[in-house]
Amino acid sequence: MSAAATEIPYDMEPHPLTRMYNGKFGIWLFLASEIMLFGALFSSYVLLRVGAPEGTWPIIGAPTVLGHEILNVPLAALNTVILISSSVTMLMSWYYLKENKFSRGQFFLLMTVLLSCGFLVVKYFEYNSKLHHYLVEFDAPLVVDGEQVSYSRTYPTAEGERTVHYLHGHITETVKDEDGYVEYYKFAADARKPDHGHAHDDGADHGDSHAGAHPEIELRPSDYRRMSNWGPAGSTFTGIYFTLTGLHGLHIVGGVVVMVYFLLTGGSMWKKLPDKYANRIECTGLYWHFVDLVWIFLFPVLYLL
Amino acid sequence: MQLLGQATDIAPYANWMPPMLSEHGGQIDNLISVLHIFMAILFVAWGAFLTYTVIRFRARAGHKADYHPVKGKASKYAEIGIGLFEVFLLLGLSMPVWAAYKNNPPKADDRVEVRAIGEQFQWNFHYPGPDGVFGRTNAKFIDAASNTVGLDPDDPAGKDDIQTIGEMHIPVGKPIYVRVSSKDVIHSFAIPTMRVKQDCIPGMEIPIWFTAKEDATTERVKREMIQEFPVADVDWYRLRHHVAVQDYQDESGQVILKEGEGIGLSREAGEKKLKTLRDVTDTIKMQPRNPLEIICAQLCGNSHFKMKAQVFTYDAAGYQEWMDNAVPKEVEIDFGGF
Amino acid sequence: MSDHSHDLPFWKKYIFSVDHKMIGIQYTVTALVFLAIGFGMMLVMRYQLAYPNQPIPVIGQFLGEPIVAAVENPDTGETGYVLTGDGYNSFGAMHGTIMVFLAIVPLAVGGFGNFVLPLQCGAPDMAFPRLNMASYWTYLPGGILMMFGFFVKGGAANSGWTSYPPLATIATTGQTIWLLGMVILITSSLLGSVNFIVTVVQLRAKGLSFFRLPFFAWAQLVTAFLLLLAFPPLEAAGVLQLMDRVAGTSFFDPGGLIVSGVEQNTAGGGSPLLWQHLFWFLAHPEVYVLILPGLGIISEVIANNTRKPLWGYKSLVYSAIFLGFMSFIVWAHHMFMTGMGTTLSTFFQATTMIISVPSVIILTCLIISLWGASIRFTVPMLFALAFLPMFGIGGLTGLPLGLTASDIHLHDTYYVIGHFHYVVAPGTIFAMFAGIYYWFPKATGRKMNEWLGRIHFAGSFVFINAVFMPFFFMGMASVLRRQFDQTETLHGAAVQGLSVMSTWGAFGLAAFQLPFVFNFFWSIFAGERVGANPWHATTLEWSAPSPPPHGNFLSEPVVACGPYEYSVPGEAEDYTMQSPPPATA
Amino acid sequence: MAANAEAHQAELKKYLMVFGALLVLTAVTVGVSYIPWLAANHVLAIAVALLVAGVKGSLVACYFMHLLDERGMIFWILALCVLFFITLLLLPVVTSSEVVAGHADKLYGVGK
Ligand code: HEA
Ligand code: HEA
Ligand code: CUA
Ligand SMILES: [Cu+2]
Repeated sequence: MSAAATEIPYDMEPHPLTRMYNGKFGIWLFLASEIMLFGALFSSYVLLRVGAPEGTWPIIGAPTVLGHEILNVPLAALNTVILISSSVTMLMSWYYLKENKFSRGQFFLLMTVLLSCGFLVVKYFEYNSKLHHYLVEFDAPLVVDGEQVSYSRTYPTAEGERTVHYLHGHITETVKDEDGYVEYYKFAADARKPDHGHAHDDGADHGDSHAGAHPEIELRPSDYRRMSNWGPAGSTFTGIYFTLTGLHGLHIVGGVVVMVYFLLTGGSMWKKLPDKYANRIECTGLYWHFVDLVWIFLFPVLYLL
Repeated sequence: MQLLGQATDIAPYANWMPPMLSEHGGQIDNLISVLHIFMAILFVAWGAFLTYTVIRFRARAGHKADYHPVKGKASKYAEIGIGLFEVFLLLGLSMPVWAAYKNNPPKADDRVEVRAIGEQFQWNFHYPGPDGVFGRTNAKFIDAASNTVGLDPDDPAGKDDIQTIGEMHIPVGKPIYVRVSSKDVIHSFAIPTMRVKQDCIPGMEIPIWFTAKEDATTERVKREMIQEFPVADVDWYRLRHHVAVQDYQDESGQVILKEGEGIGLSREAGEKKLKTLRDVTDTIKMQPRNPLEIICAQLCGNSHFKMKAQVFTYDAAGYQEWMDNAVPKEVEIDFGGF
Repeated sequence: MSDHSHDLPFWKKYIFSVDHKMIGIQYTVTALVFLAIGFGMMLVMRYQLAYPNQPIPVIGQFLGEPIVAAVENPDTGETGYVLTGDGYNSFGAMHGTIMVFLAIVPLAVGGFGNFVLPLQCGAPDMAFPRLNMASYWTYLPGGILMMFGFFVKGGAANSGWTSYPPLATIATTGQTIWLLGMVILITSSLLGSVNFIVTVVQLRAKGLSFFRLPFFAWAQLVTAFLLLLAFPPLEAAGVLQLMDRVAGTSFFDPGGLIVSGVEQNTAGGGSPLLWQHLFWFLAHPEVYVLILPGLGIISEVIANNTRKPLWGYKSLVYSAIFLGFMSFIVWAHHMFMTGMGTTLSTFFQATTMIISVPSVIILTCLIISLWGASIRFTVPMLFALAFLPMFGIGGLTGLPLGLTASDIHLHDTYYVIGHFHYVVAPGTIFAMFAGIYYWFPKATGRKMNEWLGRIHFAGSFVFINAVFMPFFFMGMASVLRRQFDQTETLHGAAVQGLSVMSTWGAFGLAAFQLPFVFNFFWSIFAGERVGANPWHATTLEWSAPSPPPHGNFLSEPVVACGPYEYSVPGEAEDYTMQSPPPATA
Repeated sequence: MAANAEAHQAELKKYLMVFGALLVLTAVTVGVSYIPWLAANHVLAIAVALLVAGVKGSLVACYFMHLLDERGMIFWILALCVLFFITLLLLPVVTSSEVVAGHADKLYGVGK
């Protein structure tokens, strides 16, 4: 029985037609499908944005109350840098493995893992602050002690103009009645002015520093039309933001799991089949660069536009 | 282009299709007929060829397969022929019919406007009333019994607006402009006899239009659709949407089925009635309760199959009469403050 | 690596196997079980359709809430169980989903693709055997999860296999299970398709150039590309709908919906049509995923049983590629009635007509292949011959649906149901049967019983037409699909008789599957033993022993000729194998 | 092997240069979004942001993922993929263009 018949060809050396070994060709095909996955989501993003009712989507320069100005641009920029760096360390890892320097390769792999964990930590803080930030919509202006605390915006709609009244802030305390229903919220409103100009000059997400600019307001469920945090359900924008970044985050987590696996088991494989190990790192790297690439588009699309 | 003449008229189920009562529907039926003739020819030709080859080239002693492919351009010509015919179908029939129908909404001053609003599981209709202006609507005024479209009581334009549930009243011979929408999920507004179908997408109001044929008043259509059913072997469900056009009585003179009465909408009642009828007569003459049904063509929940409504078509005078009776009387609306 | 398949413990050999043949068989058997389940659901539904609101005999009592409701017969006092509207919708949605995603695709791609493809390429296994195993082991839990929907409150998904929101968004928990199941199944398909493409492209034996590949391999290659590139958008859509249901977003919800009089408190701003676009962007290519492997099988069987080369092999290949490509730009023909304007509808009906051309070419090539042949009427060939006109009917009736004007009348009626069942049931299912009868000897070393097979064929052929032919007439009479009880409308009641006929056809069809099921299991143990190449076929899989050992081939195959060299003049035998097996085998 | 080592050194240098370019471009994207007049011009802002992202993405694909060196089949597969990707991006156009075709408008005013 010839051994050649049972061994899978082009497992290590490239096929003349594609100039890739099986694994690399496979990972590229997988990335093609990922392009379609994120493509569909980007497309949905565009569609939702184009079709968004007037005033429910951020428009640069306009004094909007929802949208990108609620996202933290400096943090995201930091994350961009982190992710790009991790792409480079990933590349280095492969580079040194090819140079036959195993421990250096593993070192850079470890760096990649650490950077990606850094990315996830930053993301955690970002998500967390969104979930504690609230937007309240009223049918009429909210007046407390003779001073109007809500601010309004008027949008043209198909049926004429429509004015919406808003308030941003944090719930500091939830008071419930005996039956467990919410009686009222203590609400610390942000000192956001309706015409505060460009989106980023107040450092976006530092809501806490503004808290207390107004006295705490008591909000009863009957007072407002809709109250929602900036979580996915808050608006279509936060919804797509969480979906896109969440899915991207899952990709990061998946990548980290694989890299940790290689960190732990790489040694034994390296001893047996060093080339194969380098190939695996190359494939992981291709995936990782793709994840980086997706973020490169996500960042401006979600945070800056 | 009228290739084959009208495929169907009021005659029920010619070509299997329901009666065709709208101006534009003839062209649709026409296209369907042409297509099916084309398909039948193709299928029969191919089928005959297939059968012939299979018999002629069956394996048998002394017969061997020929390694060489058949030469000849017949298949190429056939394929090109099919292609050309498809081009003809597309450019010659389908596109013009669609474009003629969809690109020419009736002029605003010469149409009857209705809003049709789907809801699980009923059709709500909203007419602008004599003033021709739809009143403002808002979800917060919706009331399941008296105000299903959510008319704003403060809007004077809505004062004379007519609302109906499950009934659409239209004049014949005049373009009807229906603005379809939905309150909850996707429905589909379909009137088979008018060859009209349009999905109702929540969040959008989509217009469609059609004109009922001059002679397609409900009364006439019903009359044309009178059918004689053999009671011995007709099933209950064939009759459930029909009413008798004359009295049927047994020997003692007791009326078993009155004119205008149906055999019952439930299986039990229907089958019982049929049994008694069998003793009295061999056939019964019936006409549809209402031939012009609006049905919901998009899955919308567990009662999707029952989500239907009736269209009533009138001549001009009849329509006016309906309208006069339907306009809400002033006293009925409390404008509190006016 | 040496051949150590005999030392493998049971669970490694039969359960967590990495051998493509074992995985192929696992897929086949699992998919057949799902096929039977999907058919069983439809039998219950068909009973309700023929006899509305009558208690379901025998199995009604086992279905349970909310699928059935207990009713008492006033005359006899007996309790009967009738299908409920929700139960009907659950069964309908799950029938569609199971048939498409759990039965036919796994059978056609997972089963036949896995078993046959590496053999036909002369490869020892798939390119990534462990990924292959992972693909099966995501498919099975995905399928089980999907079925688990029946046990949650409110029953399984009941918004149609298309799951249009907002109906799907406001549906019961079963819909969430459906979405999770879909995401898992899609992942499984993606793993599979990557594997298939790499295998065909990189693992072909020496001398096996692309144009020496059997058409089946081509069909699988195109299919794999469709899966690879069309499935992700549905995955994206599934994620978005999951978010809508679980996280309260409103991607498919325009806002201001009033469900049962209660205003929904969502942010709004979404688009219900977005889902439809994403869904059909997948689902149109998906229908070619259903048919292409079938066409591949049919071509193999026809070439083998006509004893002559396929006519127009290259046109077949080019047509399949073109079909695959075009299938990405016709999706909106499922949405003509959503309010589309003239420009768009013109575009999509034109592409729809264009896409029918390659299908016509494929069918023409296959029919002309019969000319000058010496046709053996084996069981696989009977199914293959029946496939041709049946697919013809299904395909031709696609044309009135593809033209917008006629679609106004036919959309969402039983005409559509008739159209696609003719392509998938007497089409694809017949192709699957042909494939099972054809490759059974390769998998087991034994042949299935010929006479039982003929009975199975004859009964299925007659009854499957009895099931589906009435649908065209019902559709013309405007009987809508997804109707719990068609007699509720005037036009439906008028043609209820056809529905009864269809139901009895379905029961007849079910009865005639019994010889097949018996034959299948009986032949595994007691079928006639046959050699490596019982059909005197030419392609590479017949050069391996039956069943092929671990690693497939006894010596590395080297290919010297095209795939269908039958009746070559001057040869001793009427078939010339691509790579004759070693003389000692 | 000296030449080889040199080539490798050059490769490393190339990666680091691309890294630098990516950092600079990130700074550009963020910086540009703070320019008021540009920010006020919505279309231009989108164009600039996508252009920069496109350049960055190409850098990653071409150099990190070595797409420039891949002239094999995968190149064509990706081309196909990009074609379908573009089709996908046309979805919004397809959805919004005609369905509403000028005559249709919203059922209820936004936010009731
Ligand atoms: C395997 C599956 C499959 C295949 C191959 C096809 C093939 C085609 N389909 Fe079908 N289709 C479906 C599965 C399939 N479809 C499904 C599942 C649905 C419904 C989904 C849902 O709503 O739930 C659907 C719905 C559907 C619609 C939407 C209808 C509606 O909802 O209103 C349309 C409209 O254009 C359409 C068109 C076509 C066309 C033009 C083809 C063409 O490709 C067909 C081309 C083939 C031919 C033209 C045949 C050539 C014939 C001959 C040459 C004669 C041969 C004769 C003998 C041998 C005797 N299909
Ligand atoms: C591939 C897809 C596929 C297949 C094969 C089938 C097969 C069948 N379908 Fe299906 N059907 C759909 C896909 C499919 N269907 C879809 C997508 C819908 C739309 C759902 C929706 O509206 O959302 C639908 C809807 C649908 C309806 C309309 C319901 C409605 O609108 O309310 C009907 C009605 O009769 C029907 C009937 C049948 C029948 C009788 C079969 C028969 O042909 C089945 C025949 C089956 C066999 C012949 C199997 C035999 C094999 C075995 C028994 C296996 C043996 C087992 C072992 C050896 C282990 N189907
Ligand atoms: Cu409404 Cu179906
Ligand atoms: Cu389609």
